[in-house]
Amino acid sequence: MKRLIVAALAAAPGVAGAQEIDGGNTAWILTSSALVLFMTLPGLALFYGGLVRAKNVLSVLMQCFAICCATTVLWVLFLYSLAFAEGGPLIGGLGKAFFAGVEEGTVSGSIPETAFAMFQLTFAIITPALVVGGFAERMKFSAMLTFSALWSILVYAPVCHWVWAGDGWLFNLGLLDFAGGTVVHITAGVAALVAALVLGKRQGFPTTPMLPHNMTMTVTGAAMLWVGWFGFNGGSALAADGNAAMAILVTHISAAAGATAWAIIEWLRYGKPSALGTVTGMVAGLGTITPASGFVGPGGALVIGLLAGVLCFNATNFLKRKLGVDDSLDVFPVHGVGGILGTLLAGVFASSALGAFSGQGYAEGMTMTSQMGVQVLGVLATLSYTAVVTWVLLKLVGAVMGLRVTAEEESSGLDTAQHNERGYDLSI
Amino acid sequence: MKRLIVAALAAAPGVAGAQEIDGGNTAWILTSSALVLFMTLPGLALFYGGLVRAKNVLSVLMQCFAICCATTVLWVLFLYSLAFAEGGPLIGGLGKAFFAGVEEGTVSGSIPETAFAMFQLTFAIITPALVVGGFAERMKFSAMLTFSALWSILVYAPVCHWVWAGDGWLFNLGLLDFAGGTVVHITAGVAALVAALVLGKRQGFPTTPMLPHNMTMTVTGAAMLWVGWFGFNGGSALAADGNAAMAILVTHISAAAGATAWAIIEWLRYGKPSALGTVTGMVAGLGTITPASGFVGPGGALVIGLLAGVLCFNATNFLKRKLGVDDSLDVFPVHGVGGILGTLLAGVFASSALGAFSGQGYAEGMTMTSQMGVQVLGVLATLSYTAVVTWVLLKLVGAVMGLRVTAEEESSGLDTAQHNERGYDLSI
Amino acid sequence: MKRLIVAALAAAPGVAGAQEIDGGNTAWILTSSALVLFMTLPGLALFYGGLVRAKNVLSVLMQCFAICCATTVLWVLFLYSLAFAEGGPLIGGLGKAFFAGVEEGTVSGSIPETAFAMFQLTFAIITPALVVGGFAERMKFSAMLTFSALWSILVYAPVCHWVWAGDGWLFNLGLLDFAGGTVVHITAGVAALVAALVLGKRQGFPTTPMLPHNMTMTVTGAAMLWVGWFGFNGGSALAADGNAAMAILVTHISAAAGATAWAIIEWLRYGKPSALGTVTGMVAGLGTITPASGFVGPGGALVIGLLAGVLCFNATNFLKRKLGVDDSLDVFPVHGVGGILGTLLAGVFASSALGAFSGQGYAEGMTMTSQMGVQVLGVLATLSYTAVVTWVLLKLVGAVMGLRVTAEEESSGLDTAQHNERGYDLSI
Amino acid sequence: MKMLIAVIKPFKLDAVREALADIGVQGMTVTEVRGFGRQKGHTELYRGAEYTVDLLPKIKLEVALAPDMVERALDAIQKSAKTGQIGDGKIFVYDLDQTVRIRTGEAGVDAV
Amino acid sequence: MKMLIAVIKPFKLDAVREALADIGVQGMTVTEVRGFGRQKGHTELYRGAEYTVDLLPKIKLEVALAPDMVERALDAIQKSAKTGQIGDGKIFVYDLDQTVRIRTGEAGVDAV
Amino acid sequence: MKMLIAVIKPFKLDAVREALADIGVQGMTVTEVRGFGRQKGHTELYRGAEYTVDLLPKIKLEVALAPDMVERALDAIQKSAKTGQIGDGKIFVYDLDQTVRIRTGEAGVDAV
Ligand SMILES: Nc1ncnc2c1ncn2[C@@H]1O[C@H](COP(=O)(O)OP(=O)(O)O)[C@@H](O)[C@H]1O
Ligand SMILES: Nc1ncnc2c1ncn2[C@@H]1O[C@H](COP(=O)(O)OP(=O)(O)O)[C@@H](O)[C@H]1O
Ligand SMILES: Nc1ncnc2c1ncn2[C@@H]1O[C@H](COP(=O)(O)OP(=O)(O)O)[C@@H](O)[C@H]1O
Repeated sequence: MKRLIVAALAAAPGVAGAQEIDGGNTAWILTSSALVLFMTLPGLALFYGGLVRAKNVLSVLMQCFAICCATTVLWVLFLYSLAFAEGGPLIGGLGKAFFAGVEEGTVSGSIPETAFAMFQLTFAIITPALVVGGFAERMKFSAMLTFSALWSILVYAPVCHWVWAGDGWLFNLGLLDFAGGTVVHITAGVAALVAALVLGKRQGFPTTPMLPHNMTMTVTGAAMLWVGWFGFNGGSALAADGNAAMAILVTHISAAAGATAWAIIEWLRYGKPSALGTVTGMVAGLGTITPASGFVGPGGALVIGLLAGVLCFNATNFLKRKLGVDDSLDVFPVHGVGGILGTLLAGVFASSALGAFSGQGYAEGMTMTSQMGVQVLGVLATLSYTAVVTWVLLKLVGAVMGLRVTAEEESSGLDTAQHNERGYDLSI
Repeated sequence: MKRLIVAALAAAPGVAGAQEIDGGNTAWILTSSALVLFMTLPGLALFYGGLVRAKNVLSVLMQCFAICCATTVLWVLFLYSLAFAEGGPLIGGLGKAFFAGVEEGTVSGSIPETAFAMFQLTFAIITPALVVGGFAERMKFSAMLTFSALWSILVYAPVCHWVWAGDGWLFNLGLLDFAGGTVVHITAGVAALVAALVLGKRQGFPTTPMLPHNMTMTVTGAAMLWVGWFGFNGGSALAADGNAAMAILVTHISAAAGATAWAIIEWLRYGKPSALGTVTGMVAGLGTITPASGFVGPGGALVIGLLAGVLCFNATNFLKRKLGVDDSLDVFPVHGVGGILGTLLAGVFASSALGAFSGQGYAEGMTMTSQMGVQVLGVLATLSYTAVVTWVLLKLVGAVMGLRVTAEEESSGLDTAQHNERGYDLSI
Repeated sequence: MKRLIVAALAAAPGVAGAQEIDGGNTAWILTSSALVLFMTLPGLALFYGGLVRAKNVLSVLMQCFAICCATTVLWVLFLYSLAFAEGGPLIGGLGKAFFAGVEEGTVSGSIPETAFAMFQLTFAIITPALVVGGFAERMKFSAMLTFSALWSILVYAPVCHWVWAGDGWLFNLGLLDFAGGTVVHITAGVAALVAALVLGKRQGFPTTPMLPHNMTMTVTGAAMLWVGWFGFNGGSALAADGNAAMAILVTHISAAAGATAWAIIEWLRYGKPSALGTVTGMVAGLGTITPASGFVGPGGALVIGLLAGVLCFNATNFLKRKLGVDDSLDVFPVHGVGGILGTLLAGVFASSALGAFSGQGYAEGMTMTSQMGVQVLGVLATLSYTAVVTWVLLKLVGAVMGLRVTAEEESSGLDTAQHNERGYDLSI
Repeated sequence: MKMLIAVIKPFKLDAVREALADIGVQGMTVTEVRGFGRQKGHTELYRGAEYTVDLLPKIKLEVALAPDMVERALDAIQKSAKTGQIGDGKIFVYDLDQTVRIRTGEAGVDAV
Repeated sequence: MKMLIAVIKPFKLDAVREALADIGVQGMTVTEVRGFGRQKGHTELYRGAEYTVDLLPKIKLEVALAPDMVERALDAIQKSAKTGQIGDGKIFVYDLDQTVRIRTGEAGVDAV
Repeated sequence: MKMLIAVIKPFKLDAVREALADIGVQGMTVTEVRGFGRQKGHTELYRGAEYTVDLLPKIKLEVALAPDMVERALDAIQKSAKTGQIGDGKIFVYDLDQTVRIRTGEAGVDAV
């Protein structure tokens, strides 16, 4: 999120007569909203759906859809207000509950506040949807929905307020998080890890291979994520300007670098690069550049992407193969680790003193050291808050309604067990 | 469609020297055109394609593609002119046939007239494509194409002129139809119903289950429809402004509410919510908000979406299970009923006197009562005109070339029978 | 590419204080960049992927992905500079290597130079990705990657500079190539043909039928190409104006006309139109209108599209059935022939003296005859340069690492042989 | 015990299943197969080239039953699967040595 | 030589394969089939209508072996495929006339 | 009547079909199966973990024929399906009790 613009908007959206809607900026943010929605539906849904076994594919698509719908309803009721209305440093107030006072003509920065609210809603949707990868193939739909709704309220909204609202404490400390390294990727990654631990492994993990049932679906979803990310990071400039354009360029570079790094490692280690490795490295590159995207330059992006590929590859193997944690679709090692790495590197590559690797420079009064302090603090705060609240929520929901499907349902597949449907019937 | 802008444009596009092209608005309408084309191809094609049996999947994709191509050629020849050139209250003239007088520099409102014509063309494409769902799995390709072309000329163009041209009679009565409740959804829904009745049931209906062959395809298509609808309703503001942003926000809310309502009903009634139910409710929510999207607020959208889910669910069951009408993919109960409901509710929730459920208010001189009168009239006129002309057209085309494939072709599938192709060959 | 704007930008991007970023134009070019990336990933990848046999589907997706990543990294290093920095008439200099001097605030025409660089990068990606169709189902991944990277440097960058850089020789001769008839389609088509010849036929060609394994995937990809092409041709106006809108309108018309022509030929000749024929005709229509899209009108577009369908149909049959050349996915007859046809027809239908078939007129001092001379020269130069360099590159790469997989690998499929993966596992 | 294999047209599956159920057959196993025989394949079109595809989709049923049921089963399948057009399919019968129900270990007639 | 056909629950495939390998079976052929028997199908939901789907996914194994292996193989399959719930499947055994390994032309016991 | 089952490599299907047609076989039924035998499976890569996939795609042919055709058919299949590499497949032959053509009710040799 562009800092000044957020500040302006947090202060008094739609009040000052001086503020006017800019058509170019509005066009871009509306487009970006469509792009970010596209990332979740169908992008992420397909990316995740292809990775599970055929008997569970619809359960994953359904989870992404249901989260989108539930978050939207909550957003209208009070979630937008908790995230962005004036409140305290920890959470917003209820002044904008049910979109009170947000009219067609209300301006936020240089765009309609409805455009801002819509754009932000797409972020609030994708974050819990990312978590789905942690508990895929074994969680009850009812528990999933209850958990995700509560999590949006108790994790997403506060952290979002900390970082992007004008009165958020991390915002005011000057945390650099352009498009959601902390707000989106660390929260989602940590929540997925906690969910994987609380729910336990899938039947047969890790001895039975659980290979993707449809890699063409996964690659398609990955491509959609790449395209949609132009709106995610580019839209976070909240304007159609040089900042947005540079954010998109560095985003694209980091995606390519992340994919390249992962593929090369596989090539060296196994003799062959895989499509899944390539697209996973790409997602790692995208997640990692996210917090940095508005602050760094092309050189920095190249380094960030390469590091993302290398680190996330190793984190995936360590977590899944060494520790044996069944974070089904590797959300933590890709998004969590990527989010942490990116938030820290934003503090480095924002510097304007790195020659060809320079970024846009620090805010007045900030140095690399002071900035890094803030970045570390932001990472730790997000990480620990998310871990604790997620754990409590899962225990609670588990106590009330149980988290897992029965063993019989798990082996026959969630699609028929939870939704009375099958993904494919190509026989007739 | 924004009323004033249409008025302006219908009056004298490109003439007044005062009119200037606005870059932001143009960027948004070009983007919206891409989004609405995306709704048909691949969106609707996949949504429908997944719902039929594997042996007919290509026939559905092909029908959507062919309709897109044929409508485009007709649009250039004279369809655009019939819909939007100056003419009478019932139909446009031929002044713009072959795009006469429409140059790069011609302005319509604040955008190039070519942008307006392109945007509107995408609506003219999706409307007959929606009808495909009514006669899927049994209609001859040649008959389908002939019927669709004639229908575009004799149903779509006139109704479009009535509602959106400056000299259209419903336009001048002040009908509120922002993005096509009457023009798109009622015409398509009614035509599909009439087609289902005239063509008769598919072999085996209703005893043989005809389950979707690829629900992942249907869910993907549904997601694309959702994203594309941002352009459908948001683009209908013909500008990148607060009206467009609010239209998108309410569109999104209604989609989520419709999905939620349908899923909850299934959950209560069958113990499980299904992915197909969820996405069908979403499409119902989208279709229903369409006419209202530029006039209502978030509160109204929530109510409209919920009602859409409930009503369309019951309409589907009533039509298919009670009446036994084989509208193959439920076009009438979803789009027809949704279009009627939305056109009526636009008249209600446009009111600025409903507190948290208020909309943008009526035009000067209009009250809820007078507005509802116009809305009812618009619905009835569209519905009855479409029903009659569609019926006559089908009887005519049927007499000339026959409407249905042979029983043998129907049982072996339309893909090989009509196109010498198969959807899938995963064996090698 | 709009000529004046390119001229301006080539002259001195970001220098003149008079140049200012226009929000509407920037919004549109960022959107267009997303659309063109979407054309390659997932568009082209799916279009091509569906056409090969199931055992090779991932290899095709992987090739598109890998080319995207490698080109991006090269673009940052020096490819952008070679293509667009000031240099000579044949190639750009290294002044912008590693994006030296390209900052957030640098302006190019009326948009940030980063936006221009990003937009152009998407063209540099799709061009070598198109070539994949020529050697699909038999080329080694390592050889493919090496070849594609070298080809981007030695073919794409120079030809791009010739045609679109302010000091390029064809640019200065006044070649009309709005969005890449020569730069994209002729280079890709010729390279695919040369690759098909150098690599030789697939095992079993032409006796064994090698039918598409998933036509729904191909149709989906085709639809995405259509939508994305709005950004390809529309974005090449580098502004959100009447030129962009008209470019999109004529693009759309030509696509529809190309599809119609191909389908009608099949209908007449085989008694049935096929989905694959229809979408192939559509791609032919799109490729052919590309160089002409900013210069012609709707009437010209209709003719161009129809001719594209007819000519590319016959070229496909001639090359594959008569000559027996195994250009696996018919890249040359569709893109090569289409690119040549379109570049020539741009010289015709740009004329403002063709009545209803008129275009935007020639540059000052140009007549149809003089313009056609330039067009023919542009075609011949691109064609022969590409053919020679591609041939040398393939021979070189072949000598160093071998071009083809082993016969055993070819028969078991490239997915397991080259990537240790399979496309589908629908069994569990 | 006897095993009966029937290769039929796909859209006849429901009819055959019902006909067998009517005579008391309680179990069967169904496989999607492709058949090659007298029935002509269909033509497929691929960018202007025509190919003949000889292998047509068929359904294979495997039904284990007591020897005294075989005649009735043959009859039921023939009646329900017949369209009179080429490609209706074949029935093959062979001898089973042993039959076991995994769940209970029952063997022979009790197992089917 | 004998041929043994086992229809089992899909998720038991790995277990059965291991059990057979343990007793020395070196080859088998696996087909995805759908089974109809006592096991109730599941319900599918389609826009507010419920359908019962009777045909359930099963795995069919075909194993050719020497006659003296049959008892052990039956035993191994029964143990490894059994869940005790309806739908566990069936095993059928029949006589083979001939067995040939294509690669070498070996016949009989040497061929499997 | 005899039934002949051949499990072969997928890309050999066309060759085998032609070889059988050449000796006068007019019908057969084809199933996609997966085979497990001496042939090593391939490795699959999944985000940095390697798995061995033992079940390899094979094609199963079922051909019913008159007893006097069996030798020639065995021969034809062996010749056309052989690559000499592990995994070429197997042929099994067994006795049929009865054979019926559904369309006509013909039985025995006339039915195939
Ligand atoms: N000799 C055979 N062995 C195995 N299956 C056969 C044989 N002949 C025919 N079939 C199966 O029966 C199906 C129908 O046979 P076909 O000759 O087309 O029709 P019909 O039996 O009505 O003359 C074929 O598609 C094939 O699956
Ligand atoms: N008579 C039969 N012939 C062939 N296959 C059968 C027969 N009966 C059962 N099967 C197969 O065995 C599977 C399990 O049978 P089922 O009756 O459901 O369970 P159980 O054997 O445990 O009582 C079925 O799904 C079917 O594939
Ligand atoms: N005992 C068996 N029973 C059934 N099918 C078998 C048996 N042994 C091998 N097969 C089938 O034959 C195929 C080839 O066998 P394999 O041992 O790999 O090669 P080869 O026969 O050339 O030594 C296997 O993939 C499997 O489908």
